[in-house]
Amino acid sequence: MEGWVIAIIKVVFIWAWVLLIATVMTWVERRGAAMMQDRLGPNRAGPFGLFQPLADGIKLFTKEEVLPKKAHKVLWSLGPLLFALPAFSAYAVMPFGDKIVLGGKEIILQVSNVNIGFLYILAIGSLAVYGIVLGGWGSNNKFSILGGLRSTAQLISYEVPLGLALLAIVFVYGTFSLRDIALAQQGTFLGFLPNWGIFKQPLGFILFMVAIYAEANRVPFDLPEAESEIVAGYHTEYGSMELGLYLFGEYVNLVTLSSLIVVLYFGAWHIPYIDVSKFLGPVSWGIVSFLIFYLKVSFFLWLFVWVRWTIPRFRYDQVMGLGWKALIPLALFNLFITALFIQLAA
Amino acid sequence: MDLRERVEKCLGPEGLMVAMTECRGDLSVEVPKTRLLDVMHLLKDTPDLEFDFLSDVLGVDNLAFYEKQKPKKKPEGEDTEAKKEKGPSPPRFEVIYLLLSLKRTERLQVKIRVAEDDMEVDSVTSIWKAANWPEREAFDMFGLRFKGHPNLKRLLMWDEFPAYPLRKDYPLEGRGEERHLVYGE
Amino acid sequence: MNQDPVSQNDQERLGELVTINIGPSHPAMHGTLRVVTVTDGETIVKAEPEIGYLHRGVEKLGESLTYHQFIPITDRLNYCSAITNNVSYEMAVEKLMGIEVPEKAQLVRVIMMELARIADHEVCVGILGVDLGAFTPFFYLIIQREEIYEIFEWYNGARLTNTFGRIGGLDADLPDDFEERWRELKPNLRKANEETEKLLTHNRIWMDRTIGVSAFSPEDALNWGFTGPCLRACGVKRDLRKDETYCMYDQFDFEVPVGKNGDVFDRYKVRMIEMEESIKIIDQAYKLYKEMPADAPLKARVPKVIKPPVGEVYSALESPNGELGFFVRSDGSNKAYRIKIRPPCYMIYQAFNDLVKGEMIADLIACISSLNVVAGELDR
Amino acid sequence: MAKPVVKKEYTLGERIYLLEILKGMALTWRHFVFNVKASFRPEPHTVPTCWQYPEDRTREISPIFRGLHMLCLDEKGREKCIACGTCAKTCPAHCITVKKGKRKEGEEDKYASKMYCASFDIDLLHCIFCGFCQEACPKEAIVLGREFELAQYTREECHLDKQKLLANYRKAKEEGKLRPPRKAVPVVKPPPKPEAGAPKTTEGKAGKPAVAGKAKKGQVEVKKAAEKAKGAGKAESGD
Repeated sequence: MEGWVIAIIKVVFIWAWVLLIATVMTWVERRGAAMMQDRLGPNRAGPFGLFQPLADGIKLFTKEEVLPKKAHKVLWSLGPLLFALPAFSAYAVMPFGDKIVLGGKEIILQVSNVNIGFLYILAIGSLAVYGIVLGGWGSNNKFSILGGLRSTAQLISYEVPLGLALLAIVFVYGTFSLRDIALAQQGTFLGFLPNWGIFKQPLGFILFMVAIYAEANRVPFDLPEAESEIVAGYHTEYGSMELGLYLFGEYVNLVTLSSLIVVLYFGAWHIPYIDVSKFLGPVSWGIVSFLIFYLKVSFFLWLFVWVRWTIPRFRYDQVMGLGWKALIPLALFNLFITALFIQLAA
Repeated sequence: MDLRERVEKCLGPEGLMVAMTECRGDLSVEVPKTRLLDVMHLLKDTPDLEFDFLSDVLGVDNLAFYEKQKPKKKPEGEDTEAKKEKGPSPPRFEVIYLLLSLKRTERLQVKIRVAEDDMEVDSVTSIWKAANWPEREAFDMFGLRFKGHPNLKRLLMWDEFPAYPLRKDYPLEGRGEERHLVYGE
Repeated sequence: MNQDPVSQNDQERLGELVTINIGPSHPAMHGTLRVVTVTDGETIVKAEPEIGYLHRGVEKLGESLTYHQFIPITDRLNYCSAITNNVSYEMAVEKLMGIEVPEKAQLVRVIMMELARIADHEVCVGILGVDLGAFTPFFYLIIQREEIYEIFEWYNGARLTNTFGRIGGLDADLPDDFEERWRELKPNLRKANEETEKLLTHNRIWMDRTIGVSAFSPEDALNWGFTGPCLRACGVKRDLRKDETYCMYDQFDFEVPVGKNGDVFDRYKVRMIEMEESIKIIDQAYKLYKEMPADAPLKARVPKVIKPPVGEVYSALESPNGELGFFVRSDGSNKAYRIKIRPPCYMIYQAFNDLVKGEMIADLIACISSLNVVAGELDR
Repeated sequence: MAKPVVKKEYTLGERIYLLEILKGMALTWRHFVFNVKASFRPEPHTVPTCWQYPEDRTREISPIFRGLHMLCLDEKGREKCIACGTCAKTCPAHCITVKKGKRKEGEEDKYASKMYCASFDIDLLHCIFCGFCQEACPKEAIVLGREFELAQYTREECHLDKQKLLANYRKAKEEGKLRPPRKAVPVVKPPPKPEAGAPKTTEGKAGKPAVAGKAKKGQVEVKKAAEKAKGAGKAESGD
């Protein structure tokens, strides 16, 4: 019984937390972009425009829902849901801190520590493509279907290098459990480097980064919604909260993927060279580990914004070319090297 | 040899020149409508001239011009003289081709006159693709028909537009054609 | 345009080809352009531009307005560089009347036109970036354009629709603070251009997106009536400022950049270099201007009511987009008998099908931005 | 029809995407830091390029800005306009209508000259703000002011009548935003006085066939010689 309550509390808490980050991200995105572009950005709603996401949300909720005349009703409404749901569900296996001791009970800061966390994330992450392609198809709009098709091709192509890069990580840590991987990154590696995934898998890290940019449909891989080419891609016809779900799902996706990077490559809640947990009590360490984790996550979130406002976007065939001709061979090479090293070390 | 003489030398012997005028250094040569393509080929290929670049094609409606040119005023252009030669009903329209020789950076206006009852003009799109839209526009605005044009549709006005707006008898305010547009499927 | 309607229709019926209507309201269609594209997947089989959505009958208007009254209308042609339009029209009427514009006025015209050219190129390059997904350079450039507009505003009170100059000369001298403003602006302009280059030129994504896209051969370009940066990008060194010099352009020392492939990258690069050259021209022109006495005339003696003699002239100048010509015919009254505008992008845009055939949809967008098609000028 | 492209050689730095992307990111980062710092500067003008417009009205509008029209009064508070109708004639958009009125006895303190405008209407919805009216006005009576917030809710509000025009003037005067007097542009001197004061510019050159030597007295303001020039124009159009 108690376990249930704790699980539900954890779910609600992390759900609200991710929502909050995603909300703030919309603000960060716009203000950050503005600051890079010598502008001010939204600064009217609340201090520094911090309530802007709230205002946007209210606007989206109160807007009229328009169903295009010849749209496929079921698929049309299914699209945004299928897009937003996987983004949230992927967080179920994501560790977001070490552990906290409350009332003598040790609580792991992770909704559920399944030992196939890895596969779960890959599986759920791939589901998001359904939302996009169904939305694009259901809209009965040529731009939407183009966006949907682009997205499908892109997501499927980039699943491969993503999976291969992850596979190398699995080789290194020998586990599918995200929490175990996170815990394994404590201490140092080769005596002087922090024992982080990035130092064990530098090439894998780059491949992984590129692949998740493509997975998240972010610049330079934002072809599915390239507004100057195909208007808004798969969500051209959407309005109201259905559009909101798409936009929001994207940011939740960003949070998920950033968390994944941190867990896999950036030592989760560990600080290099120092074992902070030794200086802190069990409660405060739980909180601190949580904060450290999200500090790292926020850096990667910021990186998404930063990259987006710096570079142009690829063309469709170039994305495919990069994926199949560069990333997949590199990922295979990386896998090979990793396996070789492991074999040699063993 | 200045341009005037060269053009005369090129077109004169073949009887391809009806008149030649000059206004502020802009040479303009009038040629018979029926042999427009010959003239253009000549102008383009004669080594002395090499008018290889078509700047623009435009139509002019002379309706109001003829009405206005009262004989008491001494006209300076040959426009009216040409008209007198042709008798009482001069051709209403003109098509003017603005040519340019890239090598010599010389410009020449080639002019043909088109009567209202015979609006067919040879298209020069076979020589210069640049004439594509300008000719379409002349068709759109004046109703000049260009023979051999690959896609002679209205360009600026909508396809069902009933009139030719740049003609002088078309009112500036329009005739309210847009009211008859039918929207929808 | 494309001459195989039968086979295409068949294919379309079979569902192999898709017709996509891009525009007239589409994020990348500047103003109100419309391209009806037939695509095979993402590859363009045919792209037929439809124009006329911004047709305002400027030429017809010109026949009902006096010569001076038409100047503000020319502002509305290429609204990115209204001053060039004004000057082009004024030069046509001046040629028709045989007026010689005082040198100092010509210098002011050069300065203003080059500023307008920079503004125009900045918009073009910026928009090209935006259409290819790089937003940030657009802002760096547009901020500098704003400063240029500031100069325009202090010159004669308007930012966009300048109504610059009058037939026979100018309506105002350069403002006193021009020198100061220009001195401030110049390094900023250069910096903005430099930053744009830094963000784009050597970025492989940008290079992949632009190099070889909608390349055009010089022969084709000339046959289609290309002028301006788009022609120079094809490798034809032709600039009316050099070839048919006007407004004392022969006295300035500047380079005419040419490209090789006539692709989007070359057009972008040509525009970037031209901005730099324009800065040089302005410097030189201002130096000459400074050497003129303060009370040197800025306007030729022009009758209040302009009634050119019967005749017709064509006068063209190098606008930011290419050869912008005005054909003016006078019947001796105070209104033009016929005004025909030769907008540069009109000629360039008609070759659009040839430019983008076989490329992808994303390239179509890049191409249309790099041609700098301005709807106001195109549809008149 | 695209011709084969001259292949551009990519350098190694260009070929691996990351180097240039990192350079670009460094650039945007510099802008970011600069602007974040700048946005903490004291109000009202924080980031250099952004004006918080409705609150921050410190941006200087050019004194010769072509904004909302006004009808000027002279220094004695009398209306300058003489209802000559030149502005209405010059207007390319035909948005001005002027009706004449004749000054009666005892109205000398109201109107500067014998004729005055009984009504003066400007349709702002037609106006294109070219400034030709103020340029044509012989008395500098109609002037485009610095007011640029012209949005209204109804069409009627966009119609300026004489009272509104005068009110605009009074408001501008109160705020000290009157337009400075026009500076006449120096015109080429007539040929009869060959290169008198004008130094080595070429403006005195002969060879202006259209502009025959109708002398305006020295350096006249264009508008003041309106009538004369009109006559001249008529005469010239003969050739």
